[in-house]
Amino acid sequence: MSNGTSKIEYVSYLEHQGKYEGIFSWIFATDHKRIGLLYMYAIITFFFIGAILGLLMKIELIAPGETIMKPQVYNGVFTLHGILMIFMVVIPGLSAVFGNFFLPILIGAKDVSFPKLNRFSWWIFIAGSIMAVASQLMKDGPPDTGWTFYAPYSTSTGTNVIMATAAAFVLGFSSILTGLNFIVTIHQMRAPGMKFFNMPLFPWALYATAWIQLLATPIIGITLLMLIGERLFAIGFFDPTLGGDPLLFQHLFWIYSHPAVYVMILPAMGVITEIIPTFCQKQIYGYKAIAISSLAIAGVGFLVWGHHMYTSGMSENARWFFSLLTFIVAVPSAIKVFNWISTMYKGSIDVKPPFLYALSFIFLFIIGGTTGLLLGSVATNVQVHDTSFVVAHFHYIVFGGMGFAFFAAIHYWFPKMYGKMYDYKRANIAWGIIFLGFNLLYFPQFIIGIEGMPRRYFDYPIQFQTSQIISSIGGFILVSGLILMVFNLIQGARKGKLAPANPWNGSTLEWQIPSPPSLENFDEEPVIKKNPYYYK
Amino acid sequence: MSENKLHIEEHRDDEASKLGMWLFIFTELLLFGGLFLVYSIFRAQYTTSFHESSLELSVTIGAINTIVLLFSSMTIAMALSAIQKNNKKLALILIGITLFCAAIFLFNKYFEWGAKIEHGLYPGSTLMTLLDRGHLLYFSLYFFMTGLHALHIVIGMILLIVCYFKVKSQNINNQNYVLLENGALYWHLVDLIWIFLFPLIYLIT
Amino acid sequence: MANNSSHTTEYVVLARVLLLLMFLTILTISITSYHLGAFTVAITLLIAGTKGYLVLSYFMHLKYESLLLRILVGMVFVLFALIIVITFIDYAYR
Amino acid sequence: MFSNASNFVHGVDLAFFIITGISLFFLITLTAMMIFFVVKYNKKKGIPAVQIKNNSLLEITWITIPMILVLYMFYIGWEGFIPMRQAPKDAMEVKAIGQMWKWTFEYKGNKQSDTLVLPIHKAVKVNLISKDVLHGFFIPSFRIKEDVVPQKNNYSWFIPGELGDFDLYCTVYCGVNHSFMTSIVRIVSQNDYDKWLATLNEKKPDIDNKGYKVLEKNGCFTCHTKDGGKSVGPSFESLYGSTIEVATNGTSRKLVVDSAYIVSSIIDPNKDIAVGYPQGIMKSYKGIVKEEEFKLINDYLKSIK
Ligand code: HEA
Ligand code: HEA
Ligand code: HEC
Ligand code: CUA
Ligand SMILES: [Cu+2]
Repeated sequence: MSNGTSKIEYVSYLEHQGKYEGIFSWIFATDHKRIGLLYMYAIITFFFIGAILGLLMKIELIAPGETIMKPQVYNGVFTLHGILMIFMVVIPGLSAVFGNFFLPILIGAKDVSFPKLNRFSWWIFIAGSIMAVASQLMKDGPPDTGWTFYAPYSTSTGTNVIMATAAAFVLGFSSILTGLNFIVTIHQMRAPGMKFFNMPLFPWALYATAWIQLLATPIIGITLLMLIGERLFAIGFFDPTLGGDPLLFQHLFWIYSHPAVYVMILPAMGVITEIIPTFCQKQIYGYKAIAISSLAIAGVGFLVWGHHMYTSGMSENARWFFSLLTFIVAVPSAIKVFNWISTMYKGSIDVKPPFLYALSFIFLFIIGGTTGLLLGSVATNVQVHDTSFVVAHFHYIVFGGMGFAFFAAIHYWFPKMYGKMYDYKRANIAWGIIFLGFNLLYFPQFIIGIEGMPRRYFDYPIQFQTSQIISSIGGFILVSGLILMVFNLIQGARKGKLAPANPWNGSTLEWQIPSPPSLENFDEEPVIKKNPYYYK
Repeated sequence: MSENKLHIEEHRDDEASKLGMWLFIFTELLLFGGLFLVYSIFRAQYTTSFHESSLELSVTIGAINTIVLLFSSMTIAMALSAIQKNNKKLALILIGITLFCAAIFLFNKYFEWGAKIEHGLYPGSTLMTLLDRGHLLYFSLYFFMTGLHALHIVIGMILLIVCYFKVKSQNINNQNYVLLENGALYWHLVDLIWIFLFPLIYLIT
Repeated sequence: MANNSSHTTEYVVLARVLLLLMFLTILTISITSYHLGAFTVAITLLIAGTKGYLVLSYFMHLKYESLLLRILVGMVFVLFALIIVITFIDYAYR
Repeated sequence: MFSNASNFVHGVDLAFFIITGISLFFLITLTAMMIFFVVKYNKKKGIPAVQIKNNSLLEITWITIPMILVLYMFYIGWEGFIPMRQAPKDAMEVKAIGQMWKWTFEYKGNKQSDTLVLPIHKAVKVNLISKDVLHGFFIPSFRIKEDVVPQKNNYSWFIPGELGDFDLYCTVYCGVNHSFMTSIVRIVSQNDYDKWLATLNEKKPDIDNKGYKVLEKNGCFTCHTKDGGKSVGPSFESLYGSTIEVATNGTSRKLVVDSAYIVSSIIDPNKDIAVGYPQGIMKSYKGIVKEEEFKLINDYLKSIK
């Protein structure tokens, strides 16, 4: 697609011909944009599988007793659902897809620092995913430990725990390498003149995230290795009959897994921080506060893991200590919310689909976050720990937060990635259905959770049934909305009308280059404005 | 178009590679960090058993290995200086010595482990399950930590062998030696971890 | 882009550091043969820390690297120390 | 306003109301502001955006106020929790034994029951014991929950304040029948409690049993438990007469445990390997356990089946 009038030949990254052809031009691509898309397709596939599993659970839970599956199957289903969604969807989700695609562009670079390493990360991501799938098919049957792999159940059950943990180990490696790549890229590749404090806020969020990925993931790596060793050789780190300590496993697991929840949410917050100024045509309020709060969340977030263990028999001192820190880590999140809403004040607000998703993100995030406060308080945690209240909390904050941010990001950057535009009206309708279905699906779970419905329950007492039915109906509404949304996007990519370079009148660098971008992103060195969100 | 492609692949930034290596070292430190955490918790719980079991290890072998590793760490640092001073021959010799030391280290480890295995002490053995809990944990940790460390030695050796040949073929020279610098950094990491492993496993009583 | 920023360490410096490290190793071994109780642990760890510091600053050239990198390395160790201390808040009071 | 089911309801529910109240306040105000802004400053009105300078005072306010609120919420939550860890010394002690996938409650004098029956208005301390994996001891109406960890002495305590039946769940995932591991707490008057306790059967202590002594003498209990707990080898509890799967020369088969099998397991343990257990761990006790002792062992094992 050469353009006769311009002097430099412009070829979009989608059509660029490299050394390889056809499908290999993708698998062997080192271009950060192609790798971003590769991650996106893989992750959407996993999301689709995981979501179907979620729906199956909802159908099973429509009535007490056996509805469509046996207890052992149910246990396998929520385990796979958790592993898929956490390790293969939300942890890589925003940073590997949109981070890869837009981080270099946003800081005015041609690519990430180590393109080949980037490609390697994708490969091992796929290898890990294949192992996770293999764990389902192998002889001993799907693992049934829950995504938390708590010992000593995980050291004694007869299912394929080794394969599943090895998969999580490999996926963790991919996550580490992506984080490493991003940190180096942000330090070394910023366009001349771009200081740390005039970087856009999505890269800031990615920077904080990358540090968590880099420093927390090795801990789970070694923990899973120990678990594997324990299963193979009766080593006894965690099995109390061999002198080990199951609580130690929980400590090690959450030392990683709590910071990991911030790996999910920080990039999501970054996306929202990009979208709001664009659709308000207004410079972001409290730039520095938002940037620094990302680092604060990442830093303090390392020290609060014990709030998953209040009832495990931890010492009293540890309980209050972790509770206190948990409450403190909520404050930087609150600051971000306040800044987003202030940015809307006296703006010129254009309610397009990405902005709708961003608004609903804020709403759902507040619900998810404040129910996190209820969980973080020791007294109330005793009541709701390991009940469906927790399930509702993390679906609100993971799906409602990170998931909605992912949808927002797709709708926001879609024209840049594909050079085409989707249908606004259909997108709005899909949003409405999703939002309604989502709340119907998860809100009832807060209520039955407070009343005492434990999580990971195949069967349940009859008094919870009404809420479970409402919740299941919500699940079906949600699905129809998601199908409409995906259909709309696919239609957009195939037949949508051509998108201009800057459809939303955004101010950051990605909107200053053609859609879709060329292989090298920038044909001439980009001009760095002091404030990335400069309007008028 | 082909010019574009070349541009991306030939982009070289030594600062970036070095930073990348350091970040990788951070993850390795925390990987072992997890093990040190487990070690310290169990040691606090089973102090006397840990003390008794550590007596069964030979401090001499441990000390020899420590000295060998420290020495190799110095030689590889010198190799880097030699390359920077454009003294290819000296650099090759120094890398060779480092590799030799690594081999000695593994050789010692082999004997040390071999002796334990001969006594029926290895993960999963009958004897292990009969030990009292503290001893079992101590030896499990011993095998796990030194095993993982030995694995790192092997990886480090592979890296240094690559460096050796690259120095030989002039691919590493006094203008472009970041690979050797990173290989050396990795080797120092292995040494650094041993500096903590040695007293914790062999000495503290 | 050549490596002009890099620092070349003299052989003598490296050799001296090695001597110091050897000395510290022998020191630890001899100290642990006295029974100093809880102090042994503290002292050996202190010595190991010193050795680590030497390796990091001279062998690994940290002394000549940018302030940023040095801060980062410091933070990693601080983070690790915090994790250990916090875990012990649980174990020490159980 | 609060129920009286146990002495903790007040503290926990108070924390619940205060935190939920603060949360709802923020949720409603912030959502209302979002909607208001979207309507008021809509692009359709054609008024261009006004760029606003940062206001440090505002920022400091909205850091400080949440900080204070957060510390207050922490305090309320901790206040509600402290009493849960301070069991009175004279509390009545009951053991709750969790095992895949049922609860057993053991009263003073080795009396056992499947439901937890307790007298009203009397402090009870429940000692939590697990025989295999993690379980969770959860009575929603009483606002108490504590994990049941093998080889670790966790406990929970409360003073029941209302008569009636309350649900008890296992909350920590423990395998296939995790969701069926439920029971009932029945709070009755002191009188009814005493009557009920008198009807409970006592479990005979093993100490006087001859077969038990033989096992004890030979150290069998280092690897086998007598109460269904998991250890190096299979538990002796309900072993006799059960159908088990063993591997003989590498092929697995099912058999019913009888006296002959027990004897062969002692003389030649590696002939039939119980599936799920390692081979070669148990040595042969041929000659060590005397011929005449086999019967004693078998009698004992029958008695605990
Ligand atoms: C994206 C992922 C994500 C995020 C960001 C969070 C954020 C938070 N989480 Fe959540 N959490 C999970 C994912 C996440 N969580 C998951 C997956 C689990 C379950 C794991 C499992 O067991 O399987 C879990 C479980 C979990 C528990 C353990 C529950 C249990 O098992 O007993 C706790 C307890 O403290 C907790 C607390 C919090 C808190 C306090 C925050 C805070 O960071 C929230 C901060 C946000 C806000 C506070 C809202 C915005 C602020 C305002 C609107 C202003 C008003 C607020 C104030 C005045 C402070 N979470
Ligand atoms: C990203 C994280 C994520 C997401 C998005 C979801 C999404 C869903 N989850 Fe869940 N969930 C977890 C993470 C997530 N989950 C985790 C970590 C656990 C804990 C596991 C454990 O206990 O170990 C859990 C547990 C969990 C439980 C509790 C199990 C129990 O404790 O007994 C339930 C029960 O209802 C549930 C249901 C659902 C449902 C109905 C959805 C729905 O939202 C899904 C609805 C969406 C769809 C069905 C989409 C379908 C889409 C299409 C058809 C179009 C796509 C097409 C193309 C791409 C071409 N999940
Ligand atoms: C070192 C640990 C150990 C000791 C001590 C030990 N056993 Fe065992 N035992 C095992 C193991 C492991 C198995 C399972 C493997 C097998 O079937 O051989 C087993 C199996 C058995 C079985 C068969 C149970 C089944 O389910 O198949 C019996 C009966 C038995 N032991 C009795 C005894 C008696 C009686 C003693 C003492 C005189 C004893 N054991 C001492 C480890 C031990
Ligand atoms: Cu027992 Cu769940
Ligand atoms: Cu958490």
